[in-house]
Amino acid sequence: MMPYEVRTAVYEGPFDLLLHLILRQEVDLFEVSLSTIIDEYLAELDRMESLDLELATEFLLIAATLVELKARRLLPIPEDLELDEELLRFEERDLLLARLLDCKTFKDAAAALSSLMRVADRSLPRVAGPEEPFRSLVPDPLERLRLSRLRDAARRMLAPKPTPHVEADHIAPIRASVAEAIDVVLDALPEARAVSFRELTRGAVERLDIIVRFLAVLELYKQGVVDLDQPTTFGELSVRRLQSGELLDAASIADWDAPAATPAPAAEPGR
Amino acid sequence: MSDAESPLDAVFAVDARRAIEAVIVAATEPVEARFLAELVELALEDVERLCAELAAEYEEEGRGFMLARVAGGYRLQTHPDLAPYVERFVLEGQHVRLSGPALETLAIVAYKQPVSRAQVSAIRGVDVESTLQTLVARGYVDEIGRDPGPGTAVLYGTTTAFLERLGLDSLHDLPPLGDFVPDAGTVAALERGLRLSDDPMAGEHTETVDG
Amino acid sequence: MSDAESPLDAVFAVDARRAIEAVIVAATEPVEARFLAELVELALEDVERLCAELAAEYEEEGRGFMLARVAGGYRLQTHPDLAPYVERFVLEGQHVRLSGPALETLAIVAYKQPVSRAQVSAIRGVDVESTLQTLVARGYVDEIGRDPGPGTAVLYGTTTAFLERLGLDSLHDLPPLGDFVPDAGTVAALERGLRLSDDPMAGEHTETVDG
Repeated sequence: MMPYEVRTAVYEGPFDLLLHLILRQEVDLFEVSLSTIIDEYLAELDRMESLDLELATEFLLIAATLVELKARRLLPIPEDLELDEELLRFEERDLLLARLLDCKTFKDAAAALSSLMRVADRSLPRVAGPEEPFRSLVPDPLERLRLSRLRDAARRMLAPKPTPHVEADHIAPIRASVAEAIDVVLDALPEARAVSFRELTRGAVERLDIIVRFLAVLELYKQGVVDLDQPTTFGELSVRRLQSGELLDAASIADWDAPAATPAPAAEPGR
Repeated sequence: MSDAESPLDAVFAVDARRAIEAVIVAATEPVEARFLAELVELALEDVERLCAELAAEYEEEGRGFMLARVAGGYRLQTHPDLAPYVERFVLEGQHVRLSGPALETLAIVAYKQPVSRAQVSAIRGVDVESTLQTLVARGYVDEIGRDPGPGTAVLYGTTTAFLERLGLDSLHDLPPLGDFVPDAGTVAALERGLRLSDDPMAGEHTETVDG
Repeated sequence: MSDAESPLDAVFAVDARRAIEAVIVAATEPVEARFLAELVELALEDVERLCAELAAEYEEEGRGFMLARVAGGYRLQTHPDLAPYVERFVLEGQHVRLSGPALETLAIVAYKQPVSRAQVSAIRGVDVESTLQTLVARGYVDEIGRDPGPGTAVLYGTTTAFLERLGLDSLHDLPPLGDFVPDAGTVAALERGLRLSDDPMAGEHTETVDG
């Protein structure tokens, strides 16, 4: 399998190495456009004659990790976190860390196995077997083969295979809707006064709600309903209402909540 | 000139001897002197001399093997003195079970014949060329025809020897696979789903099986 | 008594050495020392000593082959120096390179066996079903049991063919997994990457992970 390569302004090379470099902070995640990478990848998928499931799942895993990392860095760190919440953050962080460490450990172990194989490849074992007349003495394996073993092998081979699918357990299901968040944000925004994003998310319990509310604010900004101001990186983000918001582009909002358009690979797995 | 060449020749000869030994250990059939000469880039008579030297060495050192000249080639074989040991080893020491891959490939050929190598590979998920060749060499499987479609792939089936050794009168006596076995169409769809990216003809073969 | 036995012992040893050589030439897979001992009627340690002597002799004499200890047995194989000469004898498909994901899955099975598919998937972060099937089809991995717990998941492990492919005598010869566990520096870098380091507790956590 060819590793999937990406091209961005700050990085060009195998995709999994990108994750590695970001973790080693040799490439700044802020400088990497995830949407560009994903768009290119989807285009690449369209060009591929058949869906390479391994490639697709590898990509999804790394892309999800990148999104998670970027989201973490973009989120302001609240000062008044509850202790439980803070512990939860550490727990999540440790889980992700453990996953990355496992990944790296076995990647390196795999490389070691591969080099052992390369060394072993330099020697060929003798497989000629005995010469005549001994050759004819070698017992015929078929004579001891039970028919049930042959049948079981055929059953195993010819039974319908379960439909291959991409595991997406590591990607959190979307439980919040941007459309709803837009309503919440608009309700919370007074006509004239600027409000901080922190204030807008005061009622939000889960991080996902905060993210979705952030997306809602971005959408409102895109549609010219609000103006944004952030004097410093990670500084307070203030949101100011410019207009009523009654003329919202519904289709643009619906895009957020629609199930992600799945690329149609050429090879539909058999059913 | 010849003085300067001698040590070099000696170095070449050592390397050539070792290469000849390696090739003869790796080979499954007698290796022709001509082939060895080409490989080590020496004249035929030099190779024959080296082989004679090796054979003499093995004999002098009392090795348990010998370098024999058979069927127009050289091969490593057991020393006749040791026939009782070799015989016992062959009868008792070798595993007589078919390897997993060999059994699976044989099972597919038995139940799906006539079947092409590409189709068997698709079902097994790996290229079965060498496994098929082993089964052919053992006389369990043979070419039984050609796919009439484009590409005219070789089609394989089991042999009479296969039936005899399993104690079967005909293929109808193979134990039935049971209800769950998918019909030809499903199998074909499955094979297509299993990506035969290295075999552009795979699609066509599959369709031939349908018909 | 012992004086009378010595020459006889020597004769036996010479014969045993030759018998071992013959058997190893006739074998198609590594021959267990235990079986050799039975065949030549010597103690296991004597056979192991004789094999070690043979291996040393071949090396000293600069033979093109070597006696290697692989997958719990002895086998004759070509000397790695001569790879360029024997390469053309490699059977097609024998040295197929494994893909990155397949290698990683194989590494997890090798180090964590017996291990279920779900456990391997959890480590890889993606479902490994098709990769595992490829490794099973290649004969490197096999079902080696069932989880006794609820669900009785199939447990996978590596095979003799895996050891042979890597040229290892046993799983103990795998480089220790500890060699690959990222060092404290990498762990710290990863943690910085996760950017919680401005938390006052981050330092303590680093230690927890190290410990």
